[in-house]
Amino acid sequence: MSGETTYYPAVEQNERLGAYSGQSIPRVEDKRLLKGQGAFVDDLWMHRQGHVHFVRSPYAHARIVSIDVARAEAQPGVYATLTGEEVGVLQQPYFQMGPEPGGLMKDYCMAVGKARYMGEPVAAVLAESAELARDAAALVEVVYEPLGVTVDGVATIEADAPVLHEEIGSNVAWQGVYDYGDVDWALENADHVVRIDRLHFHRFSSTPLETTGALVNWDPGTGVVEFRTNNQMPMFAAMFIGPAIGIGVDHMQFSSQDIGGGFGIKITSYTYLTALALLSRKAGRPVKWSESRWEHLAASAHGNERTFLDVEVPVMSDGTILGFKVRAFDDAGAYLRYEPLGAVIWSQVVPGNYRFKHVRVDYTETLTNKCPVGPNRGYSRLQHLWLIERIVDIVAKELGFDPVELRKLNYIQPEEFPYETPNGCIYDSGDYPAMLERVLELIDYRGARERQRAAAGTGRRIGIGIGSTLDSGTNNFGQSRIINSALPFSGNGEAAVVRLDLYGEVTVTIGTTPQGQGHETTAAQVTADILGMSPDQVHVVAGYNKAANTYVGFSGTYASQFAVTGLGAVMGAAEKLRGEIVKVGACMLGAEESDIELAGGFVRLAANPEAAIPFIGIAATVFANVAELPGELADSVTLNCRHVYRPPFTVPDHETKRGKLTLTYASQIHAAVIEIDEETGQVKILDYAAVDECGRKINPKIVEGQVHGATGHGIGAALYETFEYDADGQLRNATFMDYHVATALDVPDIRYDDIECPSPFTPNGAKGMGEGGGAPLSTICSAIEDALPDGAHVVFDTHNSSERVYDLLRSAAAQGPRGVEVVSR
Amino acid sequence: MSAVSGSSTVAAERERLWEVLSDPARLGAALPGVNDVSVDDSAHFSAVACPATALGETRLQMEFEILEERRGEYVRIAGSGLAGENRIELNVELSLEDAAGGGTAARWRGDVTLRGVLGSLLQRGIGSIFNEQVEAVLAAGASDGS
Amino acid sequence: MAGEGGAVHAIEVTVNGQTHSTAVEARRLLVHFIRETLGLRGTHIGCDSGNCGACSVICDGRLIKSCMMLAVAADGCEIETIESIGEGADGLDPIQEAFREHHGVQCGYCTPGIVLNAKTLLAENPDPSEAEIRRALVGNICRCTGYVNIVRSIQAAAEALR
Amino acid sequence: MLLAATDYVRPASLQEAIDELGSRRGARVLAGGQSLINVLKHRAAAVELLVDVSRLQELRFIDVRADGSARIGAATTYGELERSPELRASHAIVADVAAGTVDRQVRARGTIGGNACFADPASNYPPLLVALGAEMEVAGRDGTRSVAAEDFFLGLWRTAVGPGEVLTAITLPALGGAGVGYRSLQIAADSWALARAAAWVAPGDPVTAARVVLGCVAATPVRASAAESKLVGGPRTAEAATAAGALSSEGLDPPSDVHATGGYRRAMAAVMAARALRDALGFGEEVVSNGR
Repeated sequence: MSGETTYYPAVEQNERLGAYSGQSIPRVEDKRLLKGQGAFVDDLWMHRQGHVHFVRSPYAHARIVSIDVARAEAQPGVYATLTGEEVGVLQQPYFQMGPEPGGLMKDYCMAVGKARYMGEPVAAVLAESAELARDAAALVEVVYEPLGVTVDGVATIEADAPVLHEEIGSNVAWQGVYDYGDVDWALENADHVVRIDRLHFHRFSSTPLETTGALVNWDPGTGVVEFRTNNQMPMFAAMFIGPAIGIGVDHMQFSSQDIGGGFGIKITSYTYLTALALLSRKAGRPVKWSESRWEHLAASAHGNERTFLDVEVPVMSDGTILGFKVRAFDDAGAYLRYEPLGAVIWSQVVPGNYRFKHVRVDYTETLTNKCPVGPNRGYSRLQHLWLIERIVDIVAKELGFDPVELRKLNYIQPEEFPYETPNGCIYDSGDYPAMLERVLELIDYRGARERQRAAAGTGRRIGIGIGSTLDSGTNNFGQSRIINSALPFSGNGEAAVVRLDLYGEVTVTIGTTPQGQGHETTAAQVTADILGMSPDQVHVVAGYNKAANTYVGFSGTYASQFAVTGLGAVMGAAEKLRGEIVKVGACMLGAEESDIELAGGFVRLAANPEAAIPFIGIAATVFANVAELPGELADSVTLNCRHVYRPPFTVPDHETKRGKLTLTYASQIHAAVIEIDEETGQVKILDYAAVDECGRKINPKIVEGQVHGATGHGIGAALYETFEYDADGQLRNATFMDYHVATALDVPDIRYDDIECPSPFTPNGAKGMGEGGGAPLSTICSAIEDALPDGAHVVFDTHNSSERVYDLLRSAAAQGPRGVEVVSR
Repeated sequence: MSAVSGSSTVAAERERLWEVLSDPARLGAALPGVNDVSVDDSAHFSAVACPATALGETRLQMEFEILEERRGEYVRIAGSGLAGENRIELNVELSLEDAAGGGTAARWRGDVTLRGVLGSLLQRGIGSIFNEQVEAVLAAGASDGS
Repeated sequence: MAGEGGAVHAIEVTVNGQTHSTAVEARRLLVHFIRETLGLRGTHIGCDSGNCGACSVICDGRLIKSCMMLAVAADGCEIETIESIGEGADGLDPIQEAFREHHGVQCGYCTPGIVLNAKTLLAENPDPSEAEIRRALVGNICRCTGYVNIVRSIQAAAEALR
Repeated sequence: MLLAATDYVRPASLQEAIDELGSRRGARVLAGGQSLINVLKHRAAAVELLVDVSRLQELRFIDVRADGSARIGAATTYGELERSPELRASHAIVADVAAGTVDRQVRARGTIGGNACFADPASNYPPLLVALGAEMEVAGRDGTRSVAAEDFFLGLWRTAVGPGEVLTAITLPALGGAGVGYRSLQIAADSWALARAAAWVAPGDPVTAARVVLGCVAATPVRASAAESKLVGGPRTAEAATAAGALSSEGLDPPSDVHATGGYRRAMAAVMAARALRDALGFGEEVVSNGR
């Protein structure tokens, strides 16, 4: 550790973890999932439920002149309809997180007055069956007056672009300059300045295999609205829904058991939940909605699309990169549903894995007639990290540095941790050079370079690529104040209850909404270690339930944090329960608390294990035989222990845009060897490796699985998956036929290894992980760039179809602009 | 939007074909699988047409406007309507000439836009479907009244 | 017979060994029949274009997508769904056991289709290569695992079954 | 996704099927349903009566004759083609294309006749059937007629099978020493094809006859006549194949879609044609595609 600097209050590591934590035990969840016994939202039903079908705008931008539901409502089996016009009366516009101008936006759960993207819901039909609802929906007559369409995330700010939201007055939602260090000085004093015209991070989504769905019931008797839904951040949803339709959070119940993937995309489903609640109230029935895949692709949420213009990179003659300057345009689509938080989230990783000191990002968030964006695995950081990796590779190529050596030179070095970034974030731990070495071994880097030379002239070009990324986890919601100083958010947290039940059973409830991350398993592992029992004796209640489980405002599963916040809460609660058990046990055994140990589900004397009471004895005494205990002791235990884990954050500074924005920094370094067919531009991955570092691992196999999954998403996006709109705002990949999700043939076997640099800032040494930082996007681009002939245009887009690679290959011979220039002193 | 163009030669004399193409009632009746034509005036008509393919019929509820015409040689028509929850818009200009070996040579160009999920689903085919429908109209027009 | 939703047809279909004689609308997909009429919710729906394979079931011994077949067309067929795999409410068969052991499951939504895929694959080819396994999986999309541990689970299951 | 109302019948014989198809304008053949059901789910088209021919044994057979020709029932599934040792002996390329079609689930239900009648420009069989000189048997109320594959494909989703008719069988002439090749450029390893080319080259040196057929470049399979003429009379060399392939995209104006521009498709059609021709002449090289 460097110097005397302390960035956070000292954190005590929990010494009890070890027997089970750190082991790859098989998951508790798997039995029911493997047997088809999971309970996903579409598996649920209620008596008298109706089925919903949304009528959606075929236009990307149109005034809604009229909606006539008479014919639809006259159909047998139709219970009710809901139109945007009604919504305009029944709903207040959602709370906006951004300041003006974007904050002026009036956003509703359905199109009110005008539709702003293709697929936006304009009406809903509730009927006895899903078939009848769809049949009737076709009879809803909507008269549209088409308006001009704007789809380019940069050009949309031009004066002649059609304006989406008149109340905002332009298509600029948020604008701000992040200026750290002195980039002007760096550009003036650098030996070289590398300028890149334009880089584009494309639109895609992790498209969870289970689409969004909900079963919603507005109970007229109690006024309680029950949402059984796969929304992955229910309290965030409640914050939007409650004020919008005038129900208290206490009157909203949310629950889910199994969720078929989320990846962030299911955070912003609150608009649909609002519409369903209104429809339920109107019809006096439970309403059920299962999104179809085309609806999901066109109208749930997309990942952020970002264009980087006028990148300038100051570089010293030894290869030291001083930083960079860039104009970023983030295209939020038609509404700000989670935005403009993306406009600050990227700044958790301002310098990436590098010692860049001088960074200026002029950031503009814009609006277009496209599906609204939402957080998508690696949210807002992967765009920025891709930019940084493009910068490093382009600098290496243009100035003739070896891309490996250039990285090693510029990486933050292992002895520099904890490392303070130019904007005041603290990277907790890491060893990037060691990870790079290891990943290069895994792909046989030297051998690959030889293969590359041998391939010359064969019609196959080989490229080797590297991608270095960070997975910043446990974010400080106070960073939202960098965007909007008036927002009342800061810190983070998660809640858990660990309790002893009547017959000595240990039950854990958490405020998280797992979607495949194995929370039931890892929570049982840490609880078992703390209570001295085996994980299969710990019952972790499956899924989220606002009424039955505990929660805090930040509850949910998102943003790479469970190992820290979720398990932090579970560990704290388990420690509290342990304390109570020890206290009661000591009393019953007539011993001091310091003489007591917990083992095998017993409280016993460390010195005399024969003197032991099983947990049932403790529970039965406290719950059913309490008169046996001294009153003071009886009054001080509940065996029902709640803990809220709170990371040690302070509020970031709005003016300087500085602060501690995330607690932990997991990292991954990837490497790939690819082959390009010169005649077609088709890319084949020959070899792929990932080295992961995420602190101390609770269940290494689950961690490895997360790395595999994030890699699959990245490879899919790099080569196949893209949302493309035409100039008319029509989505041209509105089904899985044209949105090609990577299959088992597209994702290669992934060589994996890891190193462990425990986080000094977390009670278990773990770091949040799972999002993965989009490493394959950088890695594949790096490999394509490496394979291109001299004189080719730089790889400028995250998505590289065969045709794009074909064009890049041919750009060398064309001797046209390359999208990059170097000015040397 | 898909830009389309094509040409075909039909046996009918130009004058007779023209009579069909410039008469909303007869033009509407020449639409493929047409069920229901109603004529508003000399330039406007609406029709429900069901062009058929091997996979079934697609019901289109269309309104047409004859925008421009030069007797016997040129007509420009715009159409818009519904295909389920999807919207279709088309523009076509059609030129007629006497064919060398008798009959009429027709050339057309235009564009067709399909909005909604079908626009994505049919992106590879909408152009050729459009051309086939124009050919079908010309063929039906040529045999109209004969 | 014709109701609001069109014609209704009598069918007899055997699912997991139990024969059901019932009537279905001609337009009803097999997947909806399995999930809603029979209440077997382990067969999932992930797309509307026959791409994802979450609805895969075994029909007369072959893996099919139940969203690409009408229920009425399954008249006289023998269907096996995930609910038939592994003994009783808790038993895992060797394929399911391999998936548990090798972390071949994350969210579990694609899992039933993939387990049935593996079952039919290994019945046809007890010793598949990695390439053959990947080729066999192409009709089943998984968004969580990057397929790595699914392939490893199937390899392990093949070994266990040999 | 839910279908619009429709009706269904499963006739017991071909004759019954023809009667049912003739009974209503909105009747259509349902075979494996691996394309048609998708179209119906998206309500891109409606069918009044689905006539399910998938279980008609009269349409499910692979009959490889002594002369090396093969007659295949239209409702034969890809899986049956893939697994037929007889077909693999007579027309390996047809079995190989079946084995590479989509996925196991689709191969269990999808049929060669359905693929031909779907007549999608991106489909795998149409260009191959034209290149192989297949004959298509079409049955209707007035009996059975034979249509050359080249005349069978009329447009998108439109074939020579008229109202009330059904495709019953496809006959592949004996290869008799002819070389064949088939190449596709696809999105990823297994999605949409951007360009396809099938080649058939008669035995003999110099080349006496050849067919080069492109897919994905127009509404129907396209004979690359310039490539064919270049080849005929020339030597059986890799260079000749490459040179002919380069000519194959002459005069093409393929449509663009979200995956590729028309210009790229055109260029790739020529690349695929050259490769298919090299395969046909025995100079094939490995395919670059993950996992294949």
